[in-house]
Amino acid sequence: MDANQSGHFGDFGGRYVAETLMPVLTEIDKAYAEASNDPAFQAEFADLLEHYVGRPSPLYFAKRLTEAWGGARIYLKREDLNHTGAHKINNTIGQALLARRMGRRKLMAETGAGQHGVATATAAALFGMECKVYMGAEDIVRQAPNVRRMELLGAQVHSVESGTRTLKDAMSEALRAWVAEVEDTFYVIGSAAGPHPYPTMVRDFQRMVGDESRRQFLGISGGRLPDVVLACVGGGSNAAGMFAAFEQDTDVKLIGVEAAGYGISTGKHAASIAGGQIGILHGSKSYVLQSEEGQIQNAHSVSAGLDYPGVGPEHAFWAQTGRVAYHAVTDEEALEAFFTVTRLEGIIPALESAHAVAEAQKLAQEYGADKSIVINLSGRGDKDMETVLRIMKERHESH
Amino acid sequence: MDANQSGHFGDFGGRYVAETLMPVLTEIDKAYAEASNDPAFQAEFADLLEHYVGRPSPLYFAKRLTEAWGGARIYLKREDLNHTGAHKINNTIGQALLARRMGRRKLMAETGAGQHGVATATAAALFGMECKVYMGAEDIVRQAPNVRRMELLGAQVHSVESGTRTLKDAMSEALRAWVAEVEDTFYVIGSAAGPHPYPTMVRDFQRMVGDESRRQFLGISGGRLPDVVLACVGGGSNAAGMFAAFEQDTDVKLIGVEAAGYGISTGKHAASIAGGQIGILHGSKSYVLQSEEGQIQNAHSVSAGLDYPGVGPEHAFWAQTGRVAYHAVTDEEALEAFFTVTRLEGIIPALESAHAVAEAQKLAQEYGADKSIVINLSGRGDKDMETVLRIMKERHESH
Amino acid sequence: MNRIDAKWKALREAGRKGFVAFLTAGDPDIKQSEADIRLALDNGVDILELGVPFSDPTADGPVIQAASLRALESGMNLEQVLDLVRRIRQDYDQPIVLFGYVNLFFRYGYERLARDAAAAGVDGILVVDLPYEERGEIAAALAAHGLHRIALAAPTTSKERLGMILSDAAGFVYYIMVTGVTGARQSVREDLQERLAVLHAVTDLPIAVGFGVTNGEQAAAVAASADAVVVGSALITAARAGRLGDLVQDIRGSIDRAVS
Amino acid sequence: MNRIDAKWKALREAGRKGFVAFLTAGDPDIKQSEADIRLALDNGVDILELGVPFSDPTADGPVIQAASLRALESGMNLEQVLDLVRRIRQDYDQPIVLFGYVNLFFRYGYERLARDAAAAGVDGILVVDLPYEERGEIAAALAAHGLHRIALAAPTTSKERLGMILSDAAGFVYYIMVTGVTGARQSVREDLQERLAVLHAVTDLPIAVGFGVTNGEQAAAVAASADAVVVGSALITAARAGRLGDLVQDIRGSIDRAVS
Ligand SMILES: Cc1ncc(COP(=O)(O)O)c(C=O)c1O
Ligand SMILES: Cc1ncc(COP(=O)(O)O)c(C=O)c1O
Repeated sequence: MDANQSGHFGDFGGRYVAETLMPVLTEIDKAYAEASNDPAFQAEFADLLEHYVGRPSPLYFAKRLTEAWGGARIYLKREDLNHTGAHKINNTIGQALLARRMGRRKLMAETGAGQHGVATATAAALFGMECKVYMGAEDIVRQAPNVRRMELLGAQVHSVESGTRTLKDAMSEALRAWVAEVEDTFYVIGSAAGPHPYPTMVRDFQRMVGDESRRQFLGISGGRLPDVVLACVGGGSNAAGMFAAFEQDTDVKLIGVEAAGYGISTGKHAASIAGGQIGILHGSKSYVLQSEEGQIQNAHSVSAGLDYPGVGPEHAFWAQTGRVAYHAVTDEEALEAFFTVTRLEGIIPALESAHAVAEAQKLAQEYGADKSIVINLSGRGDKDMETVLRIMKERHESH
Repeated sequence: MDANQSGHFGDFGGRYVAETLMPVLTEIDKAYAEASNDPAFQAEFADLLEHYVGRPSPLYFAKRLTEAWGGARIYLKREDLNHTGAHKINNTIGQALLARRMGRRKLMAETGAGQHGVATATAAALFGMECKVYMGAEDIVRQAPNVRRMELLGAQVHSVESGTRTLKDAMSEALRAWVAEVEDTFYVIGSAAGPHPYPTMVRDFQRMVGDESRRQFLGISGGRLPDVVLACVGGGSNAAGMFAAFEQDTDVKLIGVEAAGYGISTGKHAASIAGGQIGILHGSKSYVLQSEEGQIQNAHSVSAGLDYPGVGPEHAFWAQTGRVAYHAVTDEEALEAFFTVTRLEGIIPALESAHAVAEAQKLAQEYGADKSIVINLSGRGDKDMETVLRIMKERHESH
Repeated sequence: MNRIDAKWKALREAGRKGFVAFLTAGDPDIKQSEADIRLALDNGVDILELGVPFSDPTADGPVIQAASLRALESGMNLEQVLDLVRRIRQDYDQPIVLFGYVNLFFRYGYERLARDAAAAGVDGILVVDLPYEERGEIAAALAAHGLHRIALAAPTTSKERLGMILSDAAGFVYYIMVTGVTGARQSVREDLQERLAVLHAVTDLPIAVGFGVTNGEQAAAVAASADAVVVGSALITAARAGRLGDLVQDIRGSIDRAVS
Repeated sequence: MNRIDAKWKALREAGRKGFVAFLTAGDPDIKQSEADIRLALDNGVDILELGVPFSDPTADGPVIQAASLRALESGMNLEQVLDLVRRIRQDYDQPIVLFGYVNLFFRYGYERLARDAAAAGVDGILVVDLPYEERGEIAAALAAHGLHRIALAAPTTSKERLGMILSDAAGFVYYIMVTGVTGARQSVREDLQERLAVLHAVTDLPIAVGFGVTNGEQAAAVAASADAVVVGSALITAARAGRLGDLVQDIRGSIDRAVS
């Protein structure tokens, strides 16, 4: 469903920001509404998606995963093949086009895994704009190759030393910085989170992921829809783009997969819906990891892109209405899935995407071979190789 | 043109290998001829190219490069968007399918930049085969991320310590190893080099690059062909795939770009056609960097994938007949082009591909805005970031 | 009459400009925080803005971020902030405004908050990340308990928008002088007077100006056109350096001299 | 009569099996290399296979790779190999076969090579990477100067193919006992006799068997079914360790005992 005019999805969403930012949010809202209805804007976006990003990305039948799991047919939506290696670029191209339309020549962004930072730096280079990226100091270490990529692309990467030094703090710092530069800078938010109109806009700029998958699956299956569609949920952009296209197909089961870290019961996780409560973070009301008193808690996930204590408001709404089921997968399970996809399919998945794969593996056996599961492979795992190898080495040494 | 039955392109090509390998080459030749004519084989190949590799790759109009160079319209064939990040995967999928058809369950490969090694390891994972990759010890350092990728994909990487410890020695070592395991192992050669039928087979398995580009350009331009088509030439596979499709279009100027390293006159380069002589290396007759007496000389290029003292025999033939012009570009120029594409288009190109870009830049101004140049962007440069940053740092320190 | 309104009336009658002091409750710990507050109120502060420490203060610069962190680490929470207000209220009658982020108030419950805050002696609440459009969340509860909802206005706020957001504001308007987070700045913006003229054209409420005021000199410059000067980060820095009393006196004096 | 043919005739008449020694020309330098060759020829070697050092010996294992490298580093080239042959030829009449990679011969020029080699006293040439299909390159030139083109046969070569590739071979057939590069192996393949029977069925040429023979024991095993035993890497290793004479004698003795 669409957010109402004030940006609410049922009880969730909204614009919880300081007054300084309200005018720009209103301006973006208006500009985005106009752009959405402007065929020239849509045509330029579509052209870049096709020729620059490389869309449509394939829907790939994963024969060996299917055989290995011995149940439902497994399909992978190959967002890993996009330019810069993840779904994030879809959205940054969209927002950069909007920024240009609004006369802004500077972009800024927060980033966790670095994928959104790279995607924003890329869009900035493509449009000849300046770019600043805020990234937690911890993530700068975890995702070193992406930092180098951003720098080569000409972006300034600001190391954020506050709080947990991960995505949450990067986003807080980005909001602070935006307040100071709001007049000439467009803040490119990387997930379906943040104040209205971002959750709507980001979902829309990711919606082709679901639209393509739906069309591709109908084509492959001779007119049937998949039985289950799975996507990992950090802030929720890849999942929102996927789910939006299937929302009305009530026979299609939609499953969002959060990061359970060391396990929900340990408190060290990043599953805001499965393990959080309603609250307000970074401009919108949704599920948030927080103390009883409302202090935001640290998230934990092996995957930097999911390591965030909030989730986009539309997911909160979908969770509340039951349209989407939200499950959570541990670090351990995700790592296992990372190796499974790599070894069986020759595709190194992002650790974020590996969460969705791990959940699919659990489901596959419950379903017969006449059922089909579509997994959004939101990105490639090149950025995660250091992390995975470090963990493997640590395990090896502790044995 | 096609090689004759004994695998010669005019004076070049052939099968200069020890007797032990002749039977398998004959077997491959026969199996490949059958597969080429088998619609089921071609259909499976096409299906994997579409759904697994992500083909067709886009032909992208590079607006900002075009503007910056102020001449011909520049188009980039986006092989960087392929699964695993370069054109190499096209060929390894083709050869792995052939290996499976021939009943071989083990693959082996040589690799320089690591792209071919990754692509072979990927195909091996996809088909559930074993995989060994021979890689020069020097290249293992230069292209560390690709080594990690191969290992994650389950391949064994053998460090080659002999000679220059780069691609040439990796290929020599691979040939030695193949002799010992020829009965159950298929040697996946990564370029349009080696003994017949490899140069032909690899070219054919890369030909879709040119076919797609041709079709895409005709579509964009309303029926015209590009004026110039450029590709970098290491062993020559991406260039052969590109040129084969345009060979008969005699109005289209074809330019192969070799690596001039520190400059042809310094002797430290990898431009076999521009700076070598006819000779026989790794199973075929072609241009080779060698001493007067025929000892193979060390190549030098900043780009590991071009750092090879030979070139595929069909290129030698094209050079001799004049159908293709071969130019050479220095390390310095390629690095410059690397930054240009990164900063202006938000695309980090492989250092190999950057050679083709550098040559295009020289040409662009000679041509008016009514002319078009297609550059094969054979791969992405993530693998090269360490190298580029190291060089930048060294320069910085020496100032 | 709400203590805030009474204070403005008194200031107006005395021909004086107001001094609003921001301090983070519980920084660096509850005891010292209470002592700092008393010191400030004893030295001429007109209105106390008491920051409720939050883990993710997205509108605050480094000084207040650090203060929040210290306060949280010393165990501060909203209930204790209200206890602190209760103790202060026994000895002082300056208006007290709670300044905080919406999530803490949301989790506490708006109705419960309004009731407990009013009972403790709070006079108004400024929710930094609850703009006009979202005020429905909390407005009724505050009004029911006689608390003013203090509105923020920024340099980015258009005249049209000012009209809207101030239409149901009460107590005073907090004008953010800079586009940026809280924290010390080098100088006072030059067009302040024009900006305030626009504000005065749409509202009769007194206008307090803050974000960036560091010392007496700047305070005087602001006081020349505003109804009150808000000082925050600079006071916190001074407090931690043991110079709070001096700075409060300096600013108080400067403000008073500016209008005499 | 070509010295090679004469040698086989003599061996046959004496009821003996041949000993073919491979040494890399110029390893570790020209002087020592010549001394090694003389030592080998003095101690019962029947045919000398002289390796022309090449930068990229793709059919050779580590020992011969290293020998080639040492030879190249000492400045060896094809002209000097021929000089070396010329000097040896003054004192010895054992057949000498040049063993090398095609690029060196190609660059030298096939006609020039055949002429110079014949003049220096070479009797045959084995081009390791010039299979039957490419023999046209060099065959006529060698024939014109009375040099034998020695053919290789491998375990992977089918009977049918053997017929083809041996149809115009001369001198002898070099049967590669292992699928693999040159170098020492642990044992002699068990089915050698059967393999050689296939060869004998298609050719009347004598068969020399090599690749992997390390010591007298293995040489004897090979000599039991082959016409001659080729030893290479093991001799080079022994030469560099100062044990060349001993190993040559050991192998010679073993071969002779195997057939007596
Ligand atoms: C590959 C990939 N997938 C998923 C995510 C999670 O973000 P979202 O939930 O917005 O899709 C990220 C974030 O960086 C990512 O890089
Ligand atoms: C991206 C890329 N381009 C080009 C090459 C050169 O190979 P070829 O000349 O066979 O296309 C390589 C080799 O590794 C490569 O990785």
